[in-house]
Order: sequence, then structure tokens, then C-alpha cells
Amino acid sequence: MNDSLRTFLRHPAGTVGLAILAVVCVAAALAPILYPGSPWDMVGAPLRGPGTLGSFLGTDTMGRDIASGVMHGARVSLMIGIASTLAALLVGVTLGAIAGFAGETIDLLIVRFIEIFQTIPNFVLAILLVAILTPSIWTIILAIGLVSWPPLARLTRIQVKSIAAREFVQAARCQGQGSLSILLRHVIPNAISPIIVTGSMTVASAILIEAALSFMGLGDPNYMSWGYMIGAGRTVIRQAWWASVFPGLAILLTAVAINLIGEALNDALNPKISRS
Amino acid sequence: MTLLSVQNLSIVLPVGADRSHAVSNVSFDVDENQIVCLVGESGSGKSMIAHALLGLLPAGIEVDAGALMFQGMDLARLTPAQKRAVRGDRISMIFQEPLTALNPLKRVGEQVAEAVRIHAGPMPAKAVVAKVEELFEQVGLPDPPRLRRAYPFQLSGGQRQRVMIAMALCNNPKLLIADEPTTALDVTTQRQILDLIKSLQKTHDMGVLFITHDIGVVADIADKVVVLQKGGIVESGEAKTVLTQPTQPYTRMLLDAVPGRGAFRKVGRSTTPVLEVRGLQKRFVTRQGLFAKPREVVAARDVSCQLAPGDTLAVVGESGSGKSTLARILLRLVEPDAGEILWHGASVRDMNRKDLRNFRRKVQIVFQDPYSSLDPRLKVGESICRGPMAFGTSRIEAKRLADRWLERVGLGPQAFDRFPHEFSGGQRQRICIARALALQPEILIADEAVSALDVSIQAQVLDLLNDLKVEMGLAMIFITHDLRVAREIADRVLVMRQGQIEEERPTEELFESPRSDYTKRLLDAVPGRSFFAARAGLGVPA
Amino acid sequence: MSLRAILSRLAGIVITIFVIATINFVLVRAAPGDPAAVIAGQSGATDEKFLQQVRAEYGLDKPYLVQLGAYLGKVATLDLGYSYRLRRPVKDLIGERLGPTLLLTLSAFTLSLLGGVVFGTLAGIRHGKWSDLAISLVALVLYATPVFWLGLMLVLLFSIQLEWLPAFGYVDMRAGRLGTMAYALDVLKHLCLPAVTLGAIYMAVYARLMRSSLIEVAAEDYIKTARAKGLKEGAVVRGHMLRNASLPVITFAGLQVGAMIGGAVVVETVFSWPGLGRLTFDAVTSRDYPVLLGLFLVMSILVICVNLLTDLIHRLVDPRLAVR
Amino acid sequence: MKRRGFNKMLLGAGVALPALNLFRDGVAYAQGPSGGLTAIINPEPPVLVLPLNQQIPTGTIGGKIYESLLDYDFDLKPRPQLAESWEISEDGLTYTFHLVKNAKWHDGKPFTSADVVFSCNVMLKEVHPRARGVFERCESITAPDDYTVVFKLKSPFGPFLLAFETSSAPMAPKHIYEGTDYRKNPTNDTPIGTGPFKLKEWQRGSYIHLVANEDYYLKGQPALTEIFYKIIPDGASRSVAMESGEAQLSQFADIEPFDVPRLASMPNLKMTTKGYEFFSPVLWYEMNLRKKPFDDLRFRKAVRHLLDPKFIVERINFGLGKPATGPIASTTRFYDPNVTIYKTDVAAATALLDEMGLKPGANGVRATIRFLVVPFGEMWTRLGEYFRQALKQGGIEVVLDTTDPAGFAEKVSNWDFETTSNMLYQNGDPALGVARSYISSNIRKGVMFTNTEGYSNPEVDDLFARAAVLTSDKERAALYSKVQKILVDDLPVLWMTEQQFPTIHDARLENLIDSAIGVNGTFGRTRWA
Repeated sequence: MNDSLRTFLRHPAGTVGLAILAVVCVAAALAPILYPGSPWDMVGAPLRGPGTLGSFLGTDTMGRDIASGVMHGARVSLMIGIASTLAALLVGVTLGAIAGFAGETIDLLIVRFIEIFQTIPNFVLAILLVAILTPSIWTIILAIGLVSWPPLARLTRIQVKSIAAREFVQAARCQGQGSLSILLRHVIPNAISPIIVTGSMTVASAILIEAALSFMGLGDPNYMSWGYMIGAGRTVIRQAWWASVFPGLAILLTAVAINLIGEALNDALNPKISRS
Repeated sequence: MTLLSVQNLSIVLPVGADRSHAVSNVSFDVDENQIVCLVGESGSGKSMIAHALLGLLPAGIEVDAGALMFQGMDLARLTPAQKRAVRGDRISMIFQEPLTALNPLKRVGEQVAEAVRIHAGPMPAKAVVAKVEELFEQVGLPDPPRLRRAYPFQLSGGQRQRVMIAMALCNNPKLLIADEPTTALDVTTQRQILDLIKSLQKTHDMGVLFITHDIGVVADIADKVVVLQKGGIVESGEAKTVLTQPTQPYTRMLLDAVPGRGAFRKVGRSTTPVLEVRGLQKRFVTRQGLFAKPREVVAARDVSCQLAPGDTLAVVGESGSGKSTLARILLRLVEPDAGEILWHGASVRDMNRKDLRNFRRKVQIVFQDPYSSLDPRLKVGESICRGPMAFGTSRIEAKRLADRWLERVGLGPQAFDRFPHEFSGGQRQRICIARALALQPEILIADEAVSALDVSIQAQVLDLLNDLKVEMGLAMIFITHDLRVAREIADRVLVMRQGQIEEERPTEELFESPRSDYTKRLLDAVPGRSFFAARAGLGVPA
Repeated sequence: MSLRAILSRLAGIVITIFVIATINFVLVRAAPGDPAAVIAGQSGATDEKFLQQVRAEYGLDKPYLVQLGAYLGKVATLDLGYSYRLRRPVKDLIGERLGPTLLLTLSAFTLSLLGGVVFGTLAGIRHGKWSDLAISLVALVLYATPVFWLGLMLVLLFSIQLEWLPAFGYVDMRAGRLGTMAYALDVLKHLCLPAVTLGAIYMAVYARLMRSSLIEVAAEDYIKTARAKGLKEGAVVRGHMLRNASLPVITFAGLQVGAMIGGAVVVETVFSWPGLGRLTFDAVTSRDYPVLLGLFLVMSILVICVNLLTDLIHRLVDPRLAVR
Repeated sequence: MKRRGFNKMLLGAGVALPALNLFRDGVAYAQGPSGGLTAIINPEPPVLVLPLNQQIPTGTIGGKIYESLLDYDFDLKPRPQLAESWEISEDGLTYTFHLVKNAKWHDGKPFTSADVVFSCNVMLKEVHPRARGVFERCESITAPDDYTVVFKLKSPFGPFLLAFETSSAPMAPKHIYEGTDYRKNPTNDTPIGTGPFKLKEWQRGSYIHLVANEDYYLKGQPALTEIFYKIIPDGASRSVAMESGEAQLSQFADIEPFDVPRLASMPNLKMTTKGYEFFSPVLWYEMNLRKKPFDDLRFRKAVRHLLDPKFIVERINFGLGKPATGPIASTTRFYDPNVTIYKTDVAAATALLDEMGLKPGANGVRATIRFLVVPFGEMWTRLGEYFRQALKQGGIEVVLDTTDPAGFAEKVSNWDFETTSNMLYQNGDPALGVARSYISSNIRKGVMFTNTEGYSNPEVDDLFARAAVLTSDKERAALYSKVQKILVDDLPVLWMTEQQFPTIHDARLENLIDSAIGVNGTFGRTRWA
């Protein structure tokens, strides 16, 4: 693991990604301190440009501070991104592991199930789920989780299958170790690193899906999110480009950072690279 | 006349590699119409030399000193365009893996035609086709007009290698570089390809630089030998001289490490078998879909054999003969379609979970690939401990056991806390043996356990297994494709072919007077057989 | 492909379609709210009598299983039902919108695949050079860009600032009178921004994939063989690397079609493109159940078709699959 | 960012796209009018058959295809349309209309009194709830000859003449609809009316193309050769369309309020808020009076004190509209400004809340209530957001709930909400468009745009009932003044603003807005300068 850490830190992309993400996390953490009160508060004149006193990223149509919104939005985006990824991991890894380790019939059934879920256009499904369950932070997390698991399940299944076919697993079986113990002690630990990598990238795509949902008016109206800000700012894009450009940049940077970290993790956790 | 003269060649490795130079200060000549063998174990730098000749070294690895004189020019100092003009024209090359060396998406005829066109200039399509078919004819490919249109995956390994040779020959090269061209092939195919290369070399008056790790192959084809070790030349000279009167200990060691030259083992008196197999049947059926025709491979057809305590049975066969499946069926890692497996008279197939565990404890296996048979995330000691602990041994006791076994296989207890990647292949295979034996089995199944190892390491591991066997009174099933290894270690040999037993005899009988034609062909194909037979006859000290 | 294989493939598709139809049905029926009230509310007349009439008309008063059975039966006969809100057969609604969506997604698909392969190849063969770095960086950023935001920025640049391209719509309605060519050209002009927006992100994905795939292929033995033959570098890339390296890209592209159709929903919203995506959003916001059911089915079939298509391309490119 | 800045950026990035210049000349959006008009429509109407559907876009396009008997000037005075002239009997019970003689349906059949009788007495009563409410007051509707129709009322009804607006009582062809299932009539795809424009083509999701009806009964009308209604679901795109000249007319809420001042100031465009007098919508916050604490007048007053209509006008509507003082809009008849005026006053609000015993909790929150956001666009979302922030000052926490249009209608009409906002058209007269929101007989579960807040006051019921059946405007005004005072004191809903809609059009268009229904009118006289 130390090797991996070293490789990760040696990876320039990973360091840049970590730095950006750290900034985003700090923004999220400091939001209530720097901007106490709600990002919905109408603090100044509407449509003030960036750099004006008291609102360095400008204000939107209702005089709300964009900077406050971007910082508070970081909390929402990160929260939804991570929570829905965890939900997707829970479903995906469980199903994938069962498919990869169980018998042919169960495997076939699960694979069919995954395929069908992959056939359904996933963003449309997310829209449908959120609309049906009415938009709230929990339904959004649920919907994103439900549309994000198939790739994770697929990956887990392939990983588990390939690890399970390795000779050390057969050796463990010959040593008399039980199936569950083999799965948990030998298969999963060896299968997990690409899943971690893909999982970390899933956070980025979850943030993007959340933004798109909010943009289309399917966000939780009680949480200021970046997608909402772009959606609200988009209509005034000529009068106030700052209202949609800054939250857009925030999404972009966060997603880039997470992908960079994912790539660095991939290199770090890939024994081929880190150990040669 | 000297065709190629390698002078003081040094190849530098990128920073951070395990040594600074892949090859240093290597000099040798290849004359016209001569086969020069570069022989050495893995890591000796022999392939690097071959790649350096054609300017195909991987990025970051460069020739930093010396000259590669070929027909008056220094190959190391050519411009890219000059290099291309030489490649495939005056010097051509064939590689180890004929499957990966051919583009899977192109018809083989087209791949050969491409090589023809590059150097021959514009040519009518018909002429190219004729040329390709002629080349196919030359390398002994059946039905050239049909085969020309085949894709690589439709050909057998031997056929693919013939295509590679045809491609190499198409412009009548002066020098042919063959980089382990037969290593990936079955022994009978290897024999054919070796013969083909040798005859083509004669008819085309080529110089051949033949790279191999197998000194048996060297004995069969070499005019001249260059022995490499860790990037330097140990010894070189006329093949006869070097092989019969090696001056260097390393060369001698290489020669002595070749298995299967000692006295035959005495066949133990047969007692009650510990393990008996009757009428085993296994077909693998892969379903393609709901209505698609399933594909079928027969892995075992009416296989029966038995194993007595202390007995060593070698199961020999070419790839696809079903020998590895047999091992897995014995352990019930694969369920057979029919037949019986009896363990001390009790049916293994009818065992419940608990009995099966106890059975497996007594029958341990060592796998072929030392890299994938250890959990990369577990300390090796831990891997060994897991087995005894699964049967209720306390952790402290298991650790003590592991330490003892690590010591016994020659690694020492300090190995306990290290990870598999810190060990070499041979060391890993020792760890696997320790892991298997820590459970005090009655039978040890070795599934190609030494095939992936260099010949010197192979000899050590075989010795270790032999010692342990005697020490513990183990019965052993030794699965191998290498008849020499079988002869070295087995009391009895079982020859398999396409899931069927060809013949099963005591080792000596089988080697001295094989009954089946197939066995005879196998024996004939063993590289360097006559040389080593002669060498043994000459009484060269073992 | 043998007859058996074709049959097996078809059977798989039929099963998939029916499972998807069932999932869709269950999902949409699980929605809170009385569809009858929705119809009635939209039509302006709301009394219990009319509600009953609507329920009877659409079978909403029957048990779910009966509704499901009826629905599956209709799907089998390609009858997708009738839109409560728009008062038209769903088949017609979807039929009208299918063209623009196909045009958009297929252009974006082609664009992303071609662009991805070209840029990925450029980056791959210049592995480690500055051009690789530049392409990889752009791909990384594009990949992380919210598609709707990208669309907005392109509109800001190309429509509002430069006035080169129309910001929205499918065709200027007067173009139809200027003849087929002018009409086609006008559609093409309207297509530029949405197709680029939708395609750019996938182009980034495919470029990254192509790059890594090419680097992997470059290390293969047969590339060494090709070089050993004396082939020029360009010929090695064209003749031996491209086709092999694009295989995983094609496979992946097939898998991404579903996601792309999802992306089309957002893009069609931003650009007012009159396709299935917009229809989806309108149907979701107005709870137009029959339209939703039909849309999901059609989109899924669309994905299956494109999957088949990529499969076919795959078979064309890879002889190993063609024979099996 | 200025154009030059953008160009520089583009060059700086080394992105030269000369090929795209090819397109530049091809984009001739601001092409001169050639007798045709391109207008925006949003959302796409479900059908164009006005008798069957009265959503706003149906009314706008249907108003060109269908007609009713009358038209109204800006002061809501009736003018002839399909009726040339009319008489009212002394007792206010008999209305006699004389129809134009040369009107034809789009399929060539003549328009006669039989069509009027069929429409008012049969078809509209079944499919048009608003028309049913009016025509059920008739004892008989008869046609003494082909061009005369007589309506006999059971009792006098003051605003009866206002019932013949196009959307309120569109005339439907008897020969097409009689005896059929109206909603499934095959001709619904090709609507047949008497109006100056006919449907030529409907490219779903894209545009609706109307062409001039050459057989129109008024000489010289229509002046336009065709109208394209371009369907543009996206607000920003609609603004761009107007700006670029691709569309020359927008109406109602097509242009988001913040874009209106900018577009209005463009030299080639004109903006007017006239032509919506018939509708005169009033915007309010609505509370479900069946639930606590909304049943307490002190709570409603407190909330009213926390809200500032001026903020809504300025920040949310960008100046379009004016603060409302009560239930009746100042642009319609019977408006009375002399009612209680509520000031924006946080102290007054907290005093009322204290009096109620709603003390602030540990986190300063006195009460938490839910607000159902109206899903019809930006403005409505902002109204919800403003409501939340405004009430926060008084220690009332507001949780926003979102839903889709169908869910919204369902929740509000089934009284499953705490607070929301709403906007109702007044349809020319308090009896037609105001009373419905406050009279207890109109508390109808499951029906939208009724007395959904659940307000019940016998005195108000009585006043509205009496005012409706009087024929003297003076007497009616007295009763409506009284009812306005009571309602403003009772606060059944919190009136915020009288909404104004901007009609933005190409400056060269003439005679566009000339009636109280403005853009929903026939456009028969509209022409290019």
C-alpha cells in the first residue's frame, strides 16, 4: 500500500486533482463560516457584476450572492455525489460479486438484468424516477444511485470472475478455506482496486447527473446546487454571464479533479505500474 | 565469410531497472550459411541483442556502445529509412508467440503479401499471390490457396509459425533472426519447425541467429553457440566444442541441469492404491446462447489410473490433451460427467462438504504459474498459515509451522513477512510447495510446477520435490508436457492425447520401448535427445 | 452468422424488450397521482362522471395485472396507446419526433466516434509528446463538462457573439420553400451546435479510450512484426494499429448509446430540438403515461438497434467474431 | 464580455474556423416581412380545436381560426364579430343577436344561427366548463331564422354580454360535430372555424402554419398572408428568436420578465402591455385555510406584513405589473381602491405571531410551513424562493416542495397543500372571474381554479350572488365595493400583484393589438407597415 501511495503522490495529475478537490472541500467546509445564513438570502442589488463590493462573483436576478451559492453548492454536490456513489457501489458490488462468484444460472440472470438496465437510457430513467418520486435530496440520491450501478456491477463481476479463476483462489480452496472466506479474504481484496477507481470516477458522473437534473428543474428546491444556479442563471446569460459561468466552472473543476484522482489511483493501485 | 559481426555491443537500460545494462560488451560473428545459437536463461539479454539488430528495441532502451556490422554497414547507426530498407529484406525475424506476432484482423496471405510488396516495389496482384502461395508451399503449409485466405486464429500454432517463416523468407534474407521461435509450441511441432528452419537455412544459404533458452535445441541445430548470462558472454565457440567440452562452470551447469538424463527410477512394488480413478469422462460444453450450437471439447474419455503411496505418476501430453483437467477433476475443482474417484476406497464424488475438505487437505496441488498462484495481497507466511488454520491449528502453531516449511524449502523464516512480488519465480514456487506441504498431504499434485522456470531453477525445484517426497513418503502426480521432466522424476508415465490415455507404463519401459506411435513421436521430438543420450553414454559426469 | 445464432439473438432481443416494457409499466404505474384526474384536469372539464369515463376508456379501472397484460399485448402489436394530454396516438407522436432525434444522435454518434478515433490516434502515436498532452487535457476537461453548460457556452460564442449559427430549432420554417437543398442545408446549420455539444463529450471519452487502446496495441508483437517487415511508421499505424485499436472503442460506443440518448434529452432541451428527448421531458412533467411508456420502449429499442449495428460493425472489423 | 473580446479570445486560442464563415451569409434571420408573420408559441397546444381546449396557446392560435359572436375594446365594451348587432330586452332576460350573413366555415359551408344554437346549447355545455356555467343560466336558445339567435335567461345576469369572447364561447360547426364523440372527431387535426386564418400545416414540436382564409367575410381581411407559430419551449431561445428577428411576435409569458426591458428597448421591437384587459390576472399567495395555523387571521395578516408586493414587481417581474390591493384588478370594472392597506412591517408581523403564541424556538424558528412551488417556469420558482426568504425574517421557516404540472393541479385541487401561489384571470367581470375563488358554493374538491383555499363567508356569498343578477352597473359597483372591503380584511388569499403581460412585436407591425383580448384576437386587420 505504501508503494501505491508513493506512486499516487508521484503522479502529477493526482496531485493537481487532489489540490483542486481540497480547494472544493475547503470551500464546502468554510461556506457556513464565510457566508453564514442562507445562500438564498437576497443580499444586494440584483445582477451586480463580479468584483463589486461584498459580492466578488456578482449577484443573480434576485440579488443573491453567487459566491455564497457556489460555496454552499459545493456541499450539496459533494454530498449527493458521494452518497449516490455509495448507493451505486452497494448495489453494484453486491450484485456483481454474487454474479461473479455464484453459479452459472444466477450469473446469467444477473448479467441479463445488468444488460437490460444498461439498455435503458440512464439519464432518462433518472429524470423519470425523480419526477415520479418528486424531487428531494433523497430521491435524487436514490435515482442517481439506481442508474449508476450497472457499470460497477459489470466491473465487479468481471473482476471477481477473473480473480476467482486465479490459481491462488483454487489453492485457497484446496487449503480447505470456506467459500465466503475465500470471497471476502482473497477475491474481494484483489478485485477491489479497479472498483475503487471506477467508484471514484462515478462520484464525478453523479455530480454531473445531479447538475443536469437540477438544471432541468428537478432539483431539491431547498438546496442551492450548482446545476440549479446554471439553470437559473442561464436565462440571464447575456445580462449576467457570471450567474451561470461560475457554477459551471465549479462543476467542471470538481469533475476534472475527481477524474484526475481516479486516474492517478488507477496507476497507483495497478500493480503492473506501481510495482515494476 | 562473416555476415554479421557484433562488436562490443552494450545496451543501456532505463534508470530504475534492476541493472544498468541489458547487455554489455558482447561480441560474436554470424557467418553466411551458419546457425548461431544465443543461449541463456531469462534475463540474460539474448532477446535484446536480436531486437537491437533490427532497431526494434522498446522505448527507453538503447544501444550505447559497440557496432553491429552487417554487409559493411553498422546497423546501430542507420537512419530510420535505411533501417526499414534492411528490415524484412536482407534481415528478417521471427518471434516467439506466433499467435500474437500475427495481426489477428488480417488474412495471413495478406500479411505475407505486404512483406513482399514493401521491398519488391510495385507488382501485379497476381504475381504477389503466386509468390505468397509459393512461399506457403516452401514452408510446408497445406493447400496454400485456401490457407492464404485464412485468419491467424483459424490456424494451429505450428501453421502460424510457418506463416511467420514464410513472411521472413519472402525477400530471400541473408540473415534470419529467430527469437525463441519454438518455445510456445508443442514438442512435436517444435521438432517440425526446427527441421524446417534448418532445411531452409541450407536451401537459402542463410545465416541464422537462433535465440533459445533450451540447450537441447542448441544441440540439435547449432553450428556455433554463444552462451549468455546476465548480459555478458560466458562462453562461445563451435557448437560441438562448447557442448562436449564446456570450459565454464555456467555452461556445464546449463548442460547438467537438463532433466531426464539420470538413471531411471525403480518402480516401487505396487501396494493398495491411495487414489484410484475409474472411467472418468468430461466434456466441456460452452453454450453460446439460447439457440446457438454449443461448442464441445472432450477433456477426458474413459480415463482410469491409480496411485500407490510413495508412487510418482507423471501425466504427459501436449496442450489440450486434458492433463490439467485431470488434476482439477481429482480435486473436484471440476466435476466430471461420469466415472469414479476413490480415496482409500471411498468415493470422492459422493463426499459431503466436510469430508471433501478433509480429502482436499490430504491431496494438495502446486500450480504452474508461480505468479498467479500466490495471493499478491497476502504476506507469503500468511498464505501458508491459512491452510492449517482452516483446520483448527492455532495461529501461533500455524506460524511456527510456516516458518519451519519456509526454512525447509530453502527460504528461511525471514520470508514470512514479505509479499509474493518480492520473490523470484523459483522462490515463489518453493513457497507454493511449502503452502501445500504445510497441510501434511498424502498426495501432491504438481501441475506443470516447473514448466515456467529456468532450467537451473527447474533442476533445484525438482531436487527439492524429490527430497520432500522421499522424506514424507508422498505420492505424487506430476503433470508435465516435458518428457525429460517426467523421466527425471516419475516412477510411471501416463501419456494422454485428446482426453484419452495413449499408454501408461513404468518410466523406463516407456522410454526404452514405447508402444504407441504417438509416444514414439513424442520421444523423437525431444530436443537434443540424441546428443544427451550420447553424452550420457560418454559418461560425462552428471 | 448461422441461422441458429440469428434466432438466438432475436429471441434475446424480444425477451429484453418485454422485460423493459414490464419494468417501464411497473415504474410508471408506481407514480403517485390518478392519471384520470390528469387527463381531466388538462382537458378543462373535471367532474366525477368524466373521470369515470376516462378510466373506463383507458382501462385504468381494471387491476394492474390486467392493465399490464393489455399493455404487453398492445406492445406486441406495435400499438403504443393514446396520449391523454395531446389527444393523439403515441405512435404518431413518437414517429414525428423520431427523425430529428435520430438525426441528432446519429450525427453526434458519428462525430464522436470519428473525432474520438482521430484525436485518440493522434494522441496515441505521439504518446508523451505535447500534442498528446494537449489532446488528453482537452479530452479530460470535456469529459468533465456538464453537457448543458457546454451547449450554453457554444450558444454564447457561436450564436450570440459571432452570429454564425442558429441557437435553437430544427429548421427555419421558411427554408422549406427554397427547395430540398436549401432545406437540407438549413437543417444542417441548425444541427451543428446540438450535434457538437452532444458529440463533444463522447468524443472525449472515445479519444481517451482510443489513445490508451492504441498505446496498448503498439506494444503488441504483431506491431513488432510489421516493423520487422520494414513497413513505414505510417503504414504500421494505418495497416496494423487503427483497426485493432478501434475494436474496444466500437464496443464501448455501443454501450454508450443509451447514455447518449439520455444526453440528447438535455441537449434537445437547451437547443429546442423537436425530438424524442424533448418529448420525454414534456411527458414527464405532464405525467403523460402512455407517451412515457412508448418513449421508453422506443428508446430502448433504439439502443438495441444501435447495439446490433455496432455488433455488425464489430463483426465486419473482427473476423474472429464473424466466423463464430 | 464584448464581441471584440470574444473574437480576440477565439484568435488567441488559435481556433480558426474559416469554413464556418460559409454559413454566415446564409443566416438571414432578419429578413424583411413578405406579408407573413412569424410568432412564438409556447407551450405547444395539445389541439387547436378551441371549443375542446382553452389553454392559453390554444386560445392564441385558435383565436385566429375560431370566432365567437363578440369582440371587446380595451374598456371591455362589446364590439361586433360574428354578430353584426344585438339587442337586450328591458328586463335583461332576452338577448337577440343578428349574425353576419356572408360568413363561411373553412370547408365552405355557410355559418348560420343553427351553428350558434348547436354550439351554445349542445356542444359547449358538454365540453366547456366555463361556457356551461353561463349557458345553463339560459332558459332557451333559439334561432327564429338563419341569421338571428335569441338567448332567453332564467334570471338577469349582469355580465352576460361578456360571455361571447372567442375562448369563452367559440363557435363550432354543427355539420362536423353533431352526433359525434367531440373529443375523437377525426377532423380535430384539421380544425374548421370561421376565422380569418386556416390551418395549413402542423409540424409537431416545430411549428404551426396558418394561411389567410380567402373567403373571410370582412373585406380586405386578413391583411397578412400567413402566420407561422414557432414552438420554442426554451425561454432563452425565445428571447434570441425575437432579438434576431426570426420571430416577430411574442405574448403572455413567452419572454422571461428580466429579458423584457432589454428587448423592449431594441429599435426594431416594440412592447405593449395592452390587450390583456379581458384577462387582467391577479397574482396571490394562497393558504389552505382548512389547516393550522392558516385558519388564524392573525397568521395570515402577519405573513402579509412580511411580504412586499413591490419586491415581486421589481425583482421578479422586472417592473411588469403593479401591487394589487385586493381581489379585483384595477384594469377591470368595479375596482375599489378604498380598502385596508397592509404595509410591509416585520415588527407588526412578529407582534401578531407573538399574540398567537408562536414564539421563536431555540433556532429562532416560530413555525415551519410547506410551500408548493408552481411548476410553470422561472417566475413561479422565484415566487417560492422569495416567499421562503421573506417569511424567514419573521421566524417562519418555509420548506419548498416541487412537483410537475399534473401533480400541482392534483395537489391544489384536492386541497393537499399548505401554501402555494396562484394567478387567476378575471375574464372581464367579477361574476365571471373573481367570485369563483371566494364563494363557498365553489368549494369543489378535485377541481382546479375553484375556491381551493376553502374560504367560506355567507355575507360574501350573498353579495356576489346579488351582484351577478343585477343589470345596473351602479348597483353592482356598490355591492362589489362592499365585498372587496370584507375580503381584504379577511385575507382569504394574499393578493400580491396585478400581472401585466408584455406583447413584444416587430415595430413595423400595425393594428396588432386592438382589443381587450389582444394577441388572442383574430389579427384580421394586422398588417406590415
